[in-house]
Amino acid sequence: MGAYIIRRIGQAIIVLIGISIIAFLLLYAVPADPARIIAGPHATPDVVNQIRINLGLNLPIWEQYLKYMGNLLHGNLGTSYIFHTSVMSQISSRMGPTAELALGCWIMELIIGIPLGIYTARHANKVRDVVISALALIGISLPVYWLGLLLLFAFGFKIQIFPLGGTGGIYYLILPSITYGITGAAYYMRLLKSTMLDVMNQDYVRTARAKGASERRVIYRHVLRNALIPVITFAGIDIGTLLAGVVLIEETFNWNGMGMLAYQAIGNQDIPVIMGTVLLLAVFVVLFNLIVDIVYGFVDPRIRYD
Amino acid sequence: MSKVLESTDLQNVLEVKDLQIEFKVDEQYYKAVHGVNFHIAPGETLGLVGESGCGKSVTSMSIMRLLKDPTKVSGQIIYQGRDLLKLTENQMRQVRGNEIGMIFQEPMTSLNPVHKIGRQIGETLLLHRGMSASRARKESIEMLKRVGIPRAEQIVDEYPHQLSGGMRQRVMIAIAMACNPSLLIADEPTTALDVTIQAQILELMKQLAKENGTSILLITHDLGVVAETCDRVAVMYAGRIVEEGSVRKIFKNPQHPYTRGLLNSIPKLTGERKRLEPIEGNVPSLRNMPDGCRFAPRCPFAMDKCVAHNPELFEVEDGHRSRCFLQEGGQ
Amino acid sequence: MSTNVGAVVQAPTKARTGKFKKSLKRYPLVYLGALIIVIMALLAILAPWISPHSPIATFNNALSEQGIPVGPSREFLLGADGNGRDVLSRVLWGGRISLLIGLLSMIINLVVGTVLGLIAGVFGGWVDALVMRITDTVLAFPFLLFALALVAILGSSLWNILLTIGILGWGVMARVVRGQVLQVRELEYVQAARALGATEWRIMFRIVLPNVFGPVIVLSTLQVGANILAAAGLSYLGMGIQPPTPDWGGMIQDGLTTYTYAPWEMYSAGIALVITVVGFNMLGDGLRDILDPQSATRQ
Amino acid sequence: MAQGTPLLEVQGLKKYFPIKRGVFRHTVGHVRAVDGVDFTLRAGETLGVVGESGCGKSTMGRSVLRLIEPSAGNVIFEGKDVTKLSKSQMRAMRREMQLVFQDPYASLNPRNTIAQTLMEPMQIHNIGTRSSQMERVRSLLDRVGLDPEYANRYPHEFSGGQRQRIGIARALTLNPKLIILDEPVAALDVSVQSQVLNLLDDLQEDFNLTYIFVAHDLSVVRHISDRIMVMYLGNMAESADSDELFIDPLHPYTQALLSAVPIPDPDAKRERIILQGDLPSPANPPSGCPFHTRCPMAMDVCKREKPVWKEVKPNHQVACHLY
Repeated sequence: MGAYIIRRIGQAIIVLIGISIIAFLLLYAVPADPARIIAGPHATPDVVNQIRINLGLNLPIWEQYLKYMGNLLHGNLGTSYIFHTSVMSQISSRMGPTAELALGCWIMELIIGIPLGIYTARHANKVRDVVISALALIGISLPVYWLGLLLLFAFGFKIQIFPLGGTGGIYYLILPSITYGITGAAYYMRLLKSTMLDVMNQDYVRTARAKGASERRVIYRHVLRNALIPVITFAGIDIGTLLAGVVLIEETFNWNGMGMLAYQAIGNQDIPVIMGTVLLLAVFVVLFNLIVDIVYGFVDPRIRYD
Repeated sequence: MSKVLESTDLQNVLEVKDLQIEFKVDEQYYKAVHGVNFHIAPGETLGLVGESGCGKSVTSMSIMRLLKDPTKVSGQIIYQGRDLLKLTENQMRQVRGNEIGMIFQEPMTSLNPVHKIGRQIGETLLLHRGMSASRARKESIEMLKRVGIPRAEQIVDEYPHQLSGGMRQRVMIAIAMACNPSLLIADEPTTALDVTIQAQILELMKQLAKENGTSILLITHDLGVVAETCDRVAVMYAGRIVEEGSVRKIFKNPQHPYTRGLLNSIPKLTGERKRLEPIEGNVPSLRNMPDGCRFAPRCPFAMDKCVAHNPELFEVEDGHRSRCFLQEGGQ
Repeated sequence: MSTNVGAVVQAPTKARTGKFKKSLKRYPLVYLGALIIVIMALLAILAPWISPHSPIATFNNALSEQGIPVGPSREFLLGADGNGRDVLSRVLWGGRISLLIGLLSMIINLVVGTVLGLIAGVFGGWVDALVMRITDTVLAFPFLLFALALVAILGSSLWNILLTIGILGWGVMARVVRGQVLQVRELEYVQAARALGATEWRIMFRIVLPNVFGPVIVLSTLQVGANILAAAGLSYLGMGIQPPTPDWGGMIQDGLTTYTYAPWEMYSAGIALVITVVGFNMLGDGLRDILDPQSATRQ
Repeated sequence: MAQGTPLLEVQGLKKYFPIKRGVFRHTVGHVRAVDGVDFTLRAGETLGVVGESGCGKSTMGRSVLRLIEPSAGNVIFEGKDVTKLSKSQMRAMRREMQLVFQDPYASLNPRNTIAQTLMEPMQIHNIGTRSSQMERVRSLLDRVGLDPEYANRYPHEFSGGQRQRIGIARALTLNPKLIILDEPVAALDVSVQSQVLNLLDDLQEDFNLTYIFVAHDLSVVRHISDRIMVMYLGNMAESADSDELFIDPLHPYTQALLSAVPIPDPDAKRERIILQGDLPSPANPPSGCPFHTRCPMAMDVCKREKPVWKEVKPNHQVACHLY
């Protein structure tokens, strides 16, 4: 187990280095001239050149990269071109709201998806299953921002029970979470349904029935306990991707998180901020994948890492 | 304790009457079991033999009412005077695992991988004896010892994947026998095991049944296993019982051409090696069952009336019956 | 009426429609999904001929005196947008962009993912490890954010958008193809081919590729829907197709300004987008039941 | 039966699978699936290999064909050491030695018709034209007892027994001299099993085939084999002529194995030796004699020393300290 974790962490580090290299190459080696952006359109060539030297943009790309990574190891993600403040401090003030939002969305997915998964598995191929599955198909196909706008219009504007957006406590969190929950729950529902149907055909479920266990007991003690294992995996990976895709929902609900920060930075071509948020979000994805792989061994007694 | 008294009665533990089982395939029902009758006396071991697809496993599942919808089961399954097919689901649950225990072919997959061994044995006791968790655990350790598992105190806290196939089948037997059932249904219990392990498991089943006066319904395709463990045998072919009788009579004086064919087609462990005499052809599929005697297309003695009419079970001698026109009118 | 002749003549067609009905009943998702896609594609292809107006022309009579866009009417069937353009025409033309980006970026996903997946699965060893780490890397990128940044920097032309989506979105395809290759190579009939003296190349082309085909088709179909959604997301965030070129994501953003009093632009664009994506998801799910029965239970 | 020059000589065949652990997946041990097997086989002879699951009998069969690369040892086929052949030489050699699988479902490609499946070997080795290949397919089907009209059907249209006939036909296509049969009747019903066994008997006679018949079922092995080798945990336990082995089994394991087989005769009274415990893991085999943990006659020496393979009676070898 120990060796397995170390190996997985090693892989994760390789992936992170890969991400940093690719992101760096694509973002820094671009036609846009950051020095010109910082200096403004009316600056003289001398000023622009001076800025370029100050930022180290005249160095070869690999040296710039090593410098960036060196700083990164000291917790320094550079300075925003536009606001001239440290990228780290900008990101850290946005991390809380994004974590809150992601958590809200994630919980809502589970709250909607898991009961529906159990329900459709128990009533597979009946009319209710077909109807719910059809709705799930539509749920997956909905653009999250569009649904968000519809819900905002309905419950923020027409019937004013929720705020029209903004960052805040639970009250502000409900509508975006429901929105994301509706579009994402279907994945959980389908996954749980299909694994439950799989498990229901297993020999050990027949054994449980042969012991005289009630249908309820069979479902909750025997089927669900096994069927949840892949769902847990998926949930872990999902929270990573959720963090990374949070920009649409933040924009729609005017939620002041990392997605918004990155979005504004992209508009300003503020490359250090873009780089910082992309890297950090990628770290989260990799981290959650890693956690899932490790937790898996505890959830499923059959897994032995050797 | 009253069970012990009952089992001294002459009454049968189980009586299956005119059992019919139909499966739905592509919107159509096909009969997998066609009017099966048999009985098991207290303490008796009945072997139900036949090749794959003959309906023997389905029959055993229908006794426990474990067949899934859409399946039609009709006839009577009378256990200790009650027709199991008429019980409510709740009443049936009181029978399963309590009065009738069951073990299956695949010990590797028949135990729940995420629960500890102790919990899986204890569940039966919890459900039917209302035992507390700690008492159930103690009882589970006792059961593990009874089925010959070494280090029972440790094994009780292990997971199934840590055990070998033979050990898992012992655990399955512990689960099935935990509530001291009067009938044990064993569906190909040793097919997935190696010979030396098979010998251990059969021995264990015989010994436990003897100790508790349990009747056994043994479903198998292996005639050797039947000869060594059963008192009586029913041979099934294509959804029907074609011959039944005591083990001695079936093996020493087989009447039905199918039974004879089966016995002749097995290579022997002793004596001179000679060319095998196989049964020609293949087992008919559910979709196109022959009319009349279902064995007729493969039968070397088939007559005109075999193709047109389905023979009844004719009494050959006391308790020995064969579904073949050759035995019409006895011997 | 001579029943005999009728029966003889009728029989073949009856059998055919019977077969069609049976497969329709067994795979309703495939037929319904394909029907939706065909309709949406036809509408998009025929947009220049069937749309009642130019998608970028502004009409004076489309706005009231206070500048409020008119609602659905005989002239503007789905109403007008805030600039006085015809929503129906813009929805029809917008479909061209969405489908084009969805399909072409899927082809990039498909080619890159399949090639890398095959390389990883076939060669194994360190090649496999390398390719899979690259795949992990691509999958770990915050997809939309990174696409947004790239498009913002490179410029939001149609080609940049579809290249970006294509280049960032092949990870899942590569994983599925690799997994399938590894699984198929262990099958017993592959062993049998080896025992007969078949070369690894022959096994690759005769056995592995046909088996990879099914899951790849399924995934490609689903990917079209996902890519359409991604492209629309970019436009919604203002980094996709630039106005006045009509695009559903852009129309949703655009419709936001008039949403409270003239919601038809947002509804129309959104519904068109949802229907199209539903079509691809339906077809993909349906095809999975037919082509890839094992994973149908898993995903 | 057959007396002549040896067709196949296997010497010191071993297959160790590495067990990889740790951060860098280094090899920490080996599963000794096959741990030194020797035998000689004459043309037209059948060698039966029996043992319980995990004894290495299947791995041994596949190592002989180099479908699994052996870790050590020589496989000399008609004077040529197969283990030393290059990949392309090996592919050519496969015309001479073929394999029949246990599972008649998994070993046929469900996408190919029977004709395609049977033509494949000829295509691989560039034999004949399309029409002569088709001719061969039809005659093969006829030979294994299937209607040649079935050539254009797919595997799922056949029963298990019919599929196994197809598998046998595929192995025969290239006119091999040696066929390794890996549990060829284990998945079949009794009545069909005997049909296939008779077919194998006939084919051997007609084509002078040499068989290695790997199985767990002792009565089947006895029926078909001239010689039998009993394996336990990757090692040879005993080898003798078929009749001799059953009349006078020497190794305690062979004796236990024979006594454990249920006999379809209620009057057959025999003394049954019930072995205690399970098979040890081949990853961590016992010291000395691999069988000593379960052997009813184990002595001290059995724990310390591995018994040598010796001929105790003419043509009857055993690895046991009792002899």
